[in-house]
Amino acid sequence: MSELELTTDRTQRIKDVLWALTFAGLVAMLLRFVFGLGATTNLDDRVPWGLWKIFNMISGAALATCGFTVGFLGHVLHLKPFDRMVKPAILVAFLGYGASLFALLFDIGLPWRFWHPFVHWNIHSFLFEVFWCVSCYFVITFLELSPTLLERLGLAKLRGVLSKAAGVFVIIGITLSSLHHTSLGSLFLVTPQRLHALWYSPIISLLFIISAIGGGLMLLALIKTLHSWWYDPSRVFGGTMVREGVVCKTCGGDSENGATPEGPDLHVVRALVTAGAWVLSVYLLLKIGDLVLRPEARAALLAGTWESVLYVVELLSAAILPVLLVLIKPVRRSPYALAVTAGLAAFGLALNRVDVGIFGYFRDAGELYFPSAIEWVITFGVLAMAGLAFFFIIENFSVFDDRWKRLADSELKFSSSFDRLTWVWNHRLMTGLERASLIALIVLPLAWITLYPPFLESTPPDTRAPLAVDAARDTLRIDANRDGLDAVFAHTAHKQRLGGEESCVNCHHLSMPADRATPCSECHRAMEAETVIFNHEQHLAWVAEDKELGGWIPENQSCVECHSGQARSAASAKACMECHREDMHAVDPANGRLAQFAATSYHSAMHNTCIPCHTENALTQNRPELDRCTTCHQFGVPEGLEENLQMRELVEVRIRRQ
Amino acid sequence: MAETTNSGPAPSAVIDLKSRLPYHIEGNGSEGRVERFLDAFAAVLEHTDYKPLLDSYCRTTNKCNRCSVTCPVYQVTGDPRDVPCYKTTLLLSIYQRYFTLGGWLNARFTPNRFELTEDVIAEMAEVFYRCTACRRCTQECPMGMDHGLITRLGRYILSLTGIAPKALQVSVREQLEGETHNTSKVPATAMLHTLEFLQEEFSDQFGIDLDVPVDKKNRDYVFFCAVSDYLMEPDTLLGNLAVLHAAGDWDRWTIGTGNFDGINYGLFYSDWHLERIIKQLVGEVDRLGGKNILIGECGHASRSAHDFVPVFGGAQTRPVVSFIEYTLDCLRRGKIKLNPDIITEKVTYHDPCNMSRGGWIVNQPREILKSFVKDYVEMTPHGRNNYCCGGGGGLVSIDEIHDFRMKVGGKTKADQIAATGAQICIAPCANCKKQLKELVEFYEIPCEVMGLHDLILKAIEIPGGKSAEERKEEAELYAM
Amino acid sequence: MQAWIDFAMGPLFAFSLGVMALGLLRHLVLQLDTLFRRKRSRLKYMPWNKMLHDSLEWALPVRHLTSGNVIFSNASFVFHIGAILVPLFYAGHIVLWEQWLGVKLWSIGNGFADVLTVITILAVLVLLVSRIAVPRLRAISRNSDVSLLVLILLPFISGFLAAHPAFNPLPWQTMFLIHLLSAEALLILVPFTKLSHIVLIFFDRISEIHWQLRPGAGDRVAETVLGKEAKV
Amino acid sequence: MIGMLIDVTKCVGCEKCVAACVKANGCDPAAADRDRATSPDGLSADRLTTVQPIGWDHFAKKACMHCLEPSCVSACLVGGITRSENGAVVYDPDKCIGCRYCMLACPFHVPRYEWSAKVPFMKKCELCEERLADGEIPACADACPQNAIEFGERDELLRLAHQRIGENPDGYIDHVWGEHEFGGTSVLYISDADLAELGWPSPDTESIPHLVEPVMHATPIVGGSVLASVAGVNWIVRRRMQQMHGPDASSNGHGGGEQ
Repeated sequence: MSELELTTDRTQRIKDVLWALTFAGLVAMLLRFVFGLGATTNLDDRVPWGLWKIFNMISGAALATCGFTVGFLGHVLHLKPFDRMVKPAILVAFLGYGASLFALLFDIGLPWRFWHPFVHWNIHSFLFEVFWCVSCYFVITFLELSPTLLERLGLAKLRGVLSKAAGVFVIIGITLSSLHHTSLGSLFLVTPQRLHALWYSPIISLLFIISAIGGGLMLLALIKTLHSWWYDPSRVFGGTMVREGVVCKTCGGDSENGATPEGPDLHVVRALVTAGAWVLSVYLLLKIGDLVLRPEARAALLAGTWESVLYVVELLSAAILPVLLVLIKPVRRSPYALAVTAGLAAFGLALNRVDVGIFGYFRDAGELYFPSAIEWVITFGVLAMAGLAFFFIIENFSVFDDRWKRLADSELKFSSSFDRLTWVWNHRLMTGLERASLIALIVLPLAWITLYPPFLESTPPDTRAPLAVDAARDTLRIDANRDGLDAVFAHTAHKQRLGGEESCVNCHHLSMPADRATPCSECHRAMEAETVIFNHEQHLAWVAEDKELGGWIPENQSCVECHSGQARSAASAKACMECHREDMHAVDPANGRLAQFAATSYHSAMHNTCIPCHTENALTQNRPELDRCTTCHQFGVPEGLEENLQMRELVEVRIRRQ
Repeated sequence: MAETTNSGPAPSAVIDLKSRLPYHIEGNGSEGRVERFLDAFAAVLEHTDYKPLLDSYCRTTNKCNRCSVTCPVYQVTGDPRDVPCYKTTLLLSIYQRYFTLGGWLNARFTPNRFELTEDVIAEMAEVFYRCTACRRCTQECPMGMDHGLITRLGRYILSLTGIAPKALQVSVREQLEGETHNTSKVPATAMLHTLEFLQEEFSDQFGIDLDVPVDKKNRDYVFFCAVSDYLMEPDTLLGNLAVLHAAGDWDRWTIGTGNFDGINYGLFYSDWHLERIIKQLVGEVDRLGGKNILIGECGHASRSAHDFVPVFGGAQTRPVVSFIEYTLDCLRRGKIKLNPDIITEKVTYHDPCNMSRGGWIVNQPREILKSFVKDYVEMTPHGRNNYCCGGGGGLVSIDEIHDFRMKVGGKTKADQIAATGAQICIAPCANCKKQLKELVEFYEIPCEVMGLHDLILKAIEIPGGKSAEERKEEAELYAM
Repeated sequence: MQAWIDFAMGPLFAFSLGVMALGLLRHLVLQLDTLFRRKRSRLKYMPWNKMLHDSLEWALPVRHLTSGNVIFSNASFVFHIGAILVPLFYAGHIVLWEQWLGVKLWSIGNGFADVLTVITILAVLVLLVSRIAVPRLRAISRNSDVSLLVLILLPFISGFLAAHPAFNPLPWQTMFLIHLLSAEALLILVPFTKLSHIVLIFFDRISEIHWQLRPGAGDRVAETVLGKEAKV
Repeated sequence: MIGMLIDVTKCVGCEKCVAACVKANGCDPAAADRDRATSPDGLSADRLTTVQPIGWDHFAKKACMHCLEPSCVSACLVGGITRSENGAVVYDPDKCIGCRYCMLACPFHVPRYEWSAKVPFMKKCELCEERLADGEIPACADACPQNAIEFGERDELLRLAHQRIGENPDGYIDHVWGEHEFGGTSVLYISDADLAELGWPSPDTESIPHLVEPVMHATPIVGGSVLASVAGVNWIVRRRMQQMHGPDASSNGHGGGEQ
């Protein structure tokens, strides 16, 4: 199988996954704008910054630093293995920053005003400096990338000018990058009390830029290995990968003892990983220095909380392990080990950013923030789009290699390759529009029904029935929304004051059949939302039983009792009062028909019943405290006093004290 | 004629061709035939535009069996294998199993019901060559599926696998790679002799000496007819010459010696051959600088030229005129005179499928016939819904299936002709004439099959030549 | 049970409607892609009037209904009237289209809808029986043809019984749930089975386009299969 | 320089100030009720001030502290939050892009966001600007029945606070919250219960802009030096390459792709 066929199969499955994520991302993006931030994300007043800002933007930018680091090594210093990686590095930087900025559009509340910082300045703010540097650097990477793109799109003159100015772009790029990576770190300087002591250090800017440089190089090494794995394994994996289908066991190995020869590009990957490891060793020293100099950090580390565990894991994978691994000779020889080291370092760097941005604030926010489904889908949707753009550009422009040239002029002799297991023709089974549209057909509806917020609304927990303080039930404590701030209700006192037995109906206006004292929480089940109390299924049975209907299945006959016409809907149903004349009392006499389907929220049920009477009596019997909220709502009645009946007097004592 | 499925001869009586495949030549032996078939199918899907067609047909086959009602072959045999939809399903299920995602899923997850094997290919080879691709079933299909096209695609893939009728394969090889460049290996000199003989015959009958313009440059018409006409149908050619002479267009046409064969067997079973033959034909016209292509009396020659010269002709595309259209034009302009009281017998007209199915040549011949024939009768059904003579799609040149053509292919047409009771049956197509003559002989129907221009020859009045009356008496004298 | 009904009427219905709509849209896009990308240059050589004539002939298929297997054809014609009108214009469904698609359709009377449903059920039964009983149809029918007919029968019967609880042998909820689930299964299957002829039939009617072969294709195929110097 | 003095001993937690603030700012009272239970300290986009209980019988009103050197002002990248000349920290919705950095920067967790709105803005107490403009005192001070909230000049209020502590030493803790914390705030508290529970830091904590801005002002220097050094290195390397390989190597051609 020629090299071209061998590789096209590998990327097909990955592109399918990326297409699926992109379509799901598109649905999530639509829902984000239709329903706004509150309904679609788990962000709230305690956790203002979440997944998009911290993971996509900050760790995304940190991982995409290879643009300026390799630019410096390859373009300014002209070091041998790096100058070949300048173009791929710039592509990764461009796509990385592009994905980050695009994800930001969904995070900020007013995305159509993204350009405001260009016009309204605040030179004291780090975010202002980050905004300017990141946007300018994104433009610079585009300018650096455009010569590769223009190669195929004509405009040779413009291409000439741009490639001549490449040197200048690299230098400006390096300055802008070093600026914004430092200030990305110092963004978090502004929260001394809130960020966890482990991560809040005065040299956070320095830590950010050094770790970013190291992580960026590692990520580029990983991408180079993956590209070779997808498109041309022999370049990095050498002979180990493919020898007539037999995969040799020794991974790499020295060419002296007859093992398979090294891949020609392995030294590039090795150079990248080693350079990254050097930088990360500096980062490690800085981290240790930071621990030594700051006693509260050391205390927090030794406190053994889950933050310190996170800190150790992050330090291990970002700094300690990669540096140690690179020191071992066989690791530097084997492409697999290098890839694992690079992966580990990149993961460590991303984890560090997430630690600082999200986990560091958990203790201060007092709540655990976990991103909502739509946040995850948009995050990975944006990364998938960047991935698809990555595949498109490297397959159609000469970034890693001029594959597209070889593909175009080599009249690829069509080989009818059949998938051995199922004996199905998989060379061109489905490509392009046909394949992508099939993925869209399955993913779009699935994403819609799993992410559509109204479908996900969890029903609020039912309200709690009032607690009787004593056996005779003459004082009740009502804590419907279970927040501990309960209200005291003198049950018997009210009964006597409002006229004995007949007054019960004022509150128990709609009891269950054959029950005179149904508690309010029986129907007003939700604190804020209306509750549909009409139970259709039950009514089928009750009506059939009540009217002794005959027929095969009596329940089926009872439809006619309530619904007149054929189109059975709420509109064509009989009013409740027509059957429940004796055991129901219309609360608002204005419209005789009781609003029978839905009970108002518990909150408004209570307030509409008690407050009118209270405010009116407050005036007539000039007891001003009647219409005050604190008359019913006491805060945190001490536990001990709960059974003690003098509780009411204590409250009044306090008021009279002034 | 009610088209209920009549009780044709019991299927067993019909010749079971599966055991007799010898008329299919084998390119490179029979082993690995399944792989070669799938490779050929994959190559076709790769380089041509059949994939979208097969995709949509896979989905919309409704299996409502309406097409069997109108298929002349199924009418006779009643054999389920002859239902057009069954034939299409054979190829579609191969496509669905081996070339679609559904097939891939089936192969992995279900004990798949369909597997391509040797005898499936053998059955396809037999079934595809029992059908004349007359496309009568397409009009009956509610989904509008073109079974003729699928049959042709099936034959194309079989031919790539090495299975094609020997007769067709040999004649196409001669036409494309032989030195005579025509299907019957008629060298140019032999063609010129025939023309001399025709000139003598013409002067005997009319007393006018003609000189057939051969290889003349920049003429309006370049004449192509089925090369078998030169051998077997002199009267038709005489009729053509008579019309051309009478119309006074003698210096507006020519015959090319480089390639004078309009036959295109590629239309029946191979896109590749179809394209190369069309290119050869158009090349000849370009060589002679002709402005139009004039096709003689041949069904598939006129259709393949009319439909496919624009497709494959490229820059050399020329407008295609059928001789019948030309004759009607001359008649309407009064350039030729036809004596209405020469023909006394009852005449009927058979529509060759390739000309009439597309609605191209349906009313023209009828208008000509009605102008000089007193007793004209129509077959039912006729015109665009006509029945196939049974010899179409190249079957007529395969002699091994003569019995099949007689007992099955042509039986419905034979009943039709017998039903009209006509003495003369006009069939302006070389293949139809050969098939109908065999049919008439096989069923002893008292009817004479001839071309349209044979009749015109009898009735044409050429000023300065003998009148139609005199020629008629001479002919009767000569016949006694 | 009520929770199941709410789920079936909510997310599941949105999903199946989405799959059907997107599936048919995909077929449309792929066919148009073939017409206007691969075959754009050949469009002017198409015999449009002949194709239009054949298609219109099928709009009022008098000739086709009086010839061939008459019962099957007529049953199929009658079935299509009911199968298209009832689901779209029945009073109960109008609410659905309003809620999901925001479009207000005119609704047919309930009595008329009942009659139409019964006729459709009978027509489907005729189709089912003839597919099994008539040898000619039996030989050619695939399993999917028969099972699809059964699947189409389900929503019609369950819908009718749900609307008339008096005749309903099962409790109302169960019957309504059957109606919902079978209809949604049908919707999901539309793009993957022969039901996609809703969209594809228009493109099959113009399959003459596929006679416009691709110049030069023959040589490339021959070269691929038979090798560089392929001989006839 | 205006300010507000809140006397915790006087506050009875009747939340009339909250009702007045909701009315003055045109927020939705039902939403305010709902947020009272859901939001941890009672503040939300519809409830710009709240009453927090300390222990079971002490209450303290909480809203924006209007710091003298506000960290939200130095944090907002578009300058959407500014400190007006009379000392109130004011928010300009036309500039805001919704990045919510101010919510992170405020040490008192005060700024709130309209999460459920399609066009969301940041919401916080702005000392009733319109009321101040036409000469009235802020709504909450006006509505307090126990006049636990006094509004006036900050230094004059400071003097009053110290005087009250002096008059009744055992009734108050001898400390005015807000005098020095985070560089001083306009809203001052005197109380007989320790306010550390509500998140007040020790008095000597520095103001955040004071802590952070020097690092920010170092940016131009860092940028300039990096630019200069890299340009220098580039020039040196190019000159060295020129000597070694002759003129052609001078063009810093691209690294070029693989082949």
